[in-house]
Amino acid sequence: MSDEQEVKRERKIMTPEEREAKIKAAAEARAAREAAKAQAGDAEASTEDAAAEGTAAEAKPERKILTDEEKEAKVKAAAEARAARAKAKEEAEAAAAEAAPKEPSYNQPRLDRAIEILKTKVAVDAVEESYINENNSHLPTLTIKGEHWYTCAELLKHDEAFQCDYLRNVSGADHETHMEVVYHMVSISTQHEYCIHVKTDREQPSVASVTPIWQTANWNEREIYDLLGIAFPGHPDLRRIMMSDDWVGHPLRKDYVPLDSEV
Amino acid sequence: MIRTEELLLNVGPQHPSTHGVFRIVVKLDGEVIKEATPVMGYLHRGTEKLAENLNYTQIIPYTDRMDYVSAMTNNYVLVHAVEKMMQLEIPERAEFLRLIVMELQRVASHLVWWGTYLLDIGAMSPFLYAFRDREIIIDLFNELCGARLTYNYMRVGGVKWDAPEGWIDKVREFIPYMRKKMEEYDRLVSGNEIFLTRIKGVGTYDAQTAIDFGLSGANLRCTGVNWDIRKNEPYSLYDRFEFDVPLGTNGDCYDRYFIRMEELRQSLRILEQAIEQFPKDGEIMGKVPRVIRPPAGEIYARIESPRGEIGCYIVSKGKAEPYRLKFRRPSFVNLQILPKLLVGETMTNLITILGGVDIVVGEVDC
Amino acid sequence: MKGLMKGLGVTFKAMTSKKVTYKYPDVPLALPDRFRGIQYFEPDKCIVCNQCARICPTECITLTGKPNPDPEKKGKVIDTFDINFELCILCDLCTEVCPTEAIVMTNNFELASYSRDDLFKNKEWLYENNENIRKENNSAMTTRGGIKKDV
Amino acid sequence: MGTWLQEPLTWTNFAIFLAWGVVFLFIVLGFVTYAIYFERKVIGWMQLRIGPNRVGPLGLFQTLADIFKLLIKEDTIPRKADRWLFILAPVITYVPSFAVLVVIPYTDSLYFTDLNVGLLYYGALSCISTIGIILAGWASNNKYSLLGGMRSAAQMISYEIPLVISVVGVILLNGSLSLRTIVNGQGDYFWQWNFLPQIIGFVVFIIAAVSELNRTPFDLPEAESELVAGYHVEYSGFRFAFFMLAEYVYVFAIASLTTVLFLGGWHAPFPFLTFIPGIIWFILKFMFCVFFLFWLRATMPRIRVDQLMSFGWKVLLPLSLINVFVTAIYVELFIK
Repeated sequence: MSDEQEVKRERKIMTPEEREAKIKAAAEARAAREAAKAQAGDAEASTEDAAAEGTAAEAKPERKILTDEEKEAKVKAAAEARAARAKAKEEAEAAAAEAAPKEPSYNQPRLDRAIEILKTKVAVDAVEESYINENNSHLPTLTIKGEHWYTCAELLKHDEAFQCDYLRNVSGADHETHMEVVYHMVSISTQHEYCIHVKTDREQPSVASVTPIWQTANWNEREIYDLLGIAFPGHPDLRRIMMSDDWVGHPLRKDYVPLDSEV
Repeated sequence: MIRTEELLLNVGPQHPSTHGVFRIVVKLDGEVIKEATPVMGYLHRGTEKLAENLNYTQIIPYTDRMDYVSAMTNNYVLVHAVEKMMQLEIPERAEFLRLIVMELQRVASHLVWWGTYLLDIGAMSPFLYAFRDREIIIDLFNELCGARLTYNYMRVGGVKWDAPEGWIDKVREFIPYMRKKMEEYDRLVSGNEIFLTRIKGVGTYDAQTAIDFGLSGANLRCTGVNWDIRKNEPYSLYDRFEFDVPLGTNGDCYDRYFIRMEELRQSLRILEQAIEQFPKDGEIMGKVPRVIRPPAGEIYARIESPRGEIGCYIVSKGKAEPYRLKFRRPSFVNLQILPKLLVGETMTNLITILGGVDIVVGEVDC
Repeated sequence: MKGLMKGLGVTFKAMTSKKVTYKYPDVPLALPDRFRGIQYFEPDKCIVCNQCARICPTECITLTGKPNPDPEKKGKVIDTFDINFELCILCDLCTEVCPTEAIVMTNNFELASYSRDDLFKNKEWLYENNENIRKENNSAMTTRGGIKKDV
Repeated sequence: MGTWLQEPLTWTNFAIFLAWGVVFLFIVLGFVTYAIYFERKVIGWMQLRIGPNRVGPLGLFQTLADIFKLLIKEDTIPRKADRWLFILAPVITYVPSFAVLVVIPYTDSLYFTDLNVGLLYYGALSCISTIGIILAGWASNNKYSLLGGMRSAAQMISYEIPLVISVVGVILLNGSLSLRTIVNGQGDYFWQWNFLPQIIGFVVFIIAAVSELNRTPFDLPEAESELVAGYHVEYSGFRFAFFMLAEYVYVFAIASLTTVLFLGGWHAPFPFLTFIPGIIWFILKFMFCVFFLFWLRATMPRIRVDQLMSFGWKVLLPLSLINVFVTAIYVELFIK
């Protein structure tokens, strides 16, 4: 119950102390940035009215021909500014961290329990890693080993503790080192959400199909197969869905080379 | 010897009732469908691939073209995901404007659905009646952001344009007008016996099936599952307004029809309240860094579009471009149930059911 | 039967009600000021900052600059500026980023032609497209850092 | 005119017949042209549009332009089609539609022939058009056409029967199949016309007639949102025009027949209005019937095939039989 309330208050974010700390940190950062800017401005004061920072600075080099010294000075100034900015940012972050030691998320117990259940009921090494995705409404996110995925999926749907009967979304991603299939599921009755990652290697990507468990996965898996080339053993009808059947390659892979150079 | 043969019929890709380039290969025995296989991809533009090379502002116009009947909600789901990722605060006035345009969009989208559904069923006039009233909304949008269909209105952190003078009043006037027109619609169609016999008991499924297939929107609620993201996981300002979520009981085309008609009314109700609470002044753009670079990580944001749950899954590596962007398109997911529904139905019901699922092919193929 | 009669009543009444048809080609459409039509481009204002070309989601703008012919003045002036209207989606992003309002939207939208080549518009053509120019160009984006609109 | 028919056939008479035929053909073509125009106008108004208005003043030449377009279009015959049947189908559809018009009396004196089995002749001939439609559906070698053709066959057979039986009541009351006699049997006041005493027959007749015409809400054979265009998917140019022509000539025929059978033909609704010529009354009633068809088309959704069938067999046929039964009892008890 308390979980749900907290979910609803998602929009409201910080406690007053936190906010104060943040504002202070931001102010400091701003001051530091200003100083850096002023320095940079000095360096090029002779040539520019320094009307606009940012945009203009990036775009302006084309506008005039600089002498070598000027150029050098400018580069140096820019570098300094960047350094100052980075430092300010670091400081701000440090200040924020100091002011408010990070509290564990309200979904942490749920995540722990989920890991516990999966470990006892499936396998000790079923869960590779886990974390709470705080930006995403504190979504419990688990990475599950490929070989245990199907049993875990069954458990996620049918187990009393999960009851995730509604599979929201299946997406695939090519992380260049490995491939990944991401499942977002929710339980209609308890409104508990989970995000499951399943990693697979890039050479022979394959993840057990969950179409027998959730029908939703059917076309989504076909789409992932089509666009990323991940095979789903156990899928009833694994064909291309978006591209034509004779298409070569899987467009969403990072190493895909488009046939038509125009595109 | 009398021998019967199955007839293989391609419905589409160019067919008046597939609402775009969408194909269903049906095996017919007489007029009864034995097997149906949807074939899609004719409108696949690779939005997700294109997005990997564009920065977030540039992707917004592309989202307009996914579900071109309700571009505002698509705009919103993308900016909402990015905002959530960057933990941005959005000025209240901007959020109100977004909510108003989204609800207007829902009305417009349902009107298109209503008109085209009746066109599928064979009545021509409702289509033109619906477009007359949708035109008013389109004109409102045109006045607000300068486009009639592909608005490109929302930005990460706010909206592009503030409401022009008198715009809010025009929306206010529109609400009672639309209510009156709804009565006219009901007189013209909702009581028509031919229409009712055609949709009653057609394309029925139960709640369990609907959840299993991941249906959303009116397609899920027609089975009685109370699931509306505006209520269950309030985003934007929906928790501030009173509105009901209409539910069905039988899960047939009849329920879907009346749920959508009721949703229209509820949208008007939300609009009414939103107009009343609309802040007199304020910023329409929050404090946003010049280049939008969400922190490394991933996010799945979802909202209730007129067709159901539209979601946006972003993997960011801290760059200005998304590393991977995937849209959960409600039309695509909802359509999965079609082959199951069509078995044993006649050709005529194919059109009724397909229309009742309410797809937009631009979104199916993305 | 009652429902059918009611429906007949509605259509019968509609016979005399106001018609919604636009007399379009005969009477030009009245469009709101913000309408996004074909861009108007003013070469004198352009500072060749290349932002429009970079923000364009469809990469339909190509431009080149040349050094300012007036040796007194710094910077570059525009040499060529082309918009390919086969690609342009009139999304308004180019006018949004332009720091000097050199490129702005107009209310003109008629682009149909018999040849695709005609859709490739150059600087001169865009400069001549100077009717119905959008008045209100300061959108929310003006509040973002760096870009000043009151030039 | 009837007197000519009794005379021996000489060349002069033949020329006169031919001239009348040609004149009448042009009248009917003129009707079709402007019926299409008015249909588009009326439906346009009902749909908040203004309808055709570009060709000629008020768009009056729109249909002429359309006909001209159809005439100059390429005549395509699909390679895999059954060539001869494909060519024959529009002819078979059109000829009966024109032939049924001979038995319809417009006024007491203006008619072509007064067959004593006029009504039967009408029913028999109008069935032949169905064969044309089925042939068109089959010969096109197109699956949509085939479905349209089959639907048409089923629909025509199921609705021809109630259509004919529903007028049996009228025949019983008048004791004649001759349309002229039927009109003359209806009284001078409008409540003496057949549509009130025969109200069940009238309603069944109207529904069955709309169905016979293949018009909304019974336009299943060409259901454009399901079968694209049904039986005439593959037809273009003038062959297509023939199907359209047949449809509108049947509109002419059915509207006339309704007027004659149920609305008192050329009779004025009250005796004191008889100073207005009968032909005017006929045209007014006729136009009302035509307008009603357009009005239906602007309002109704399409009915489904199985519902259409069960409606025809389970509702209309029993109703028309009951009507015959009741009328027979009435005639037996009160009139004889």
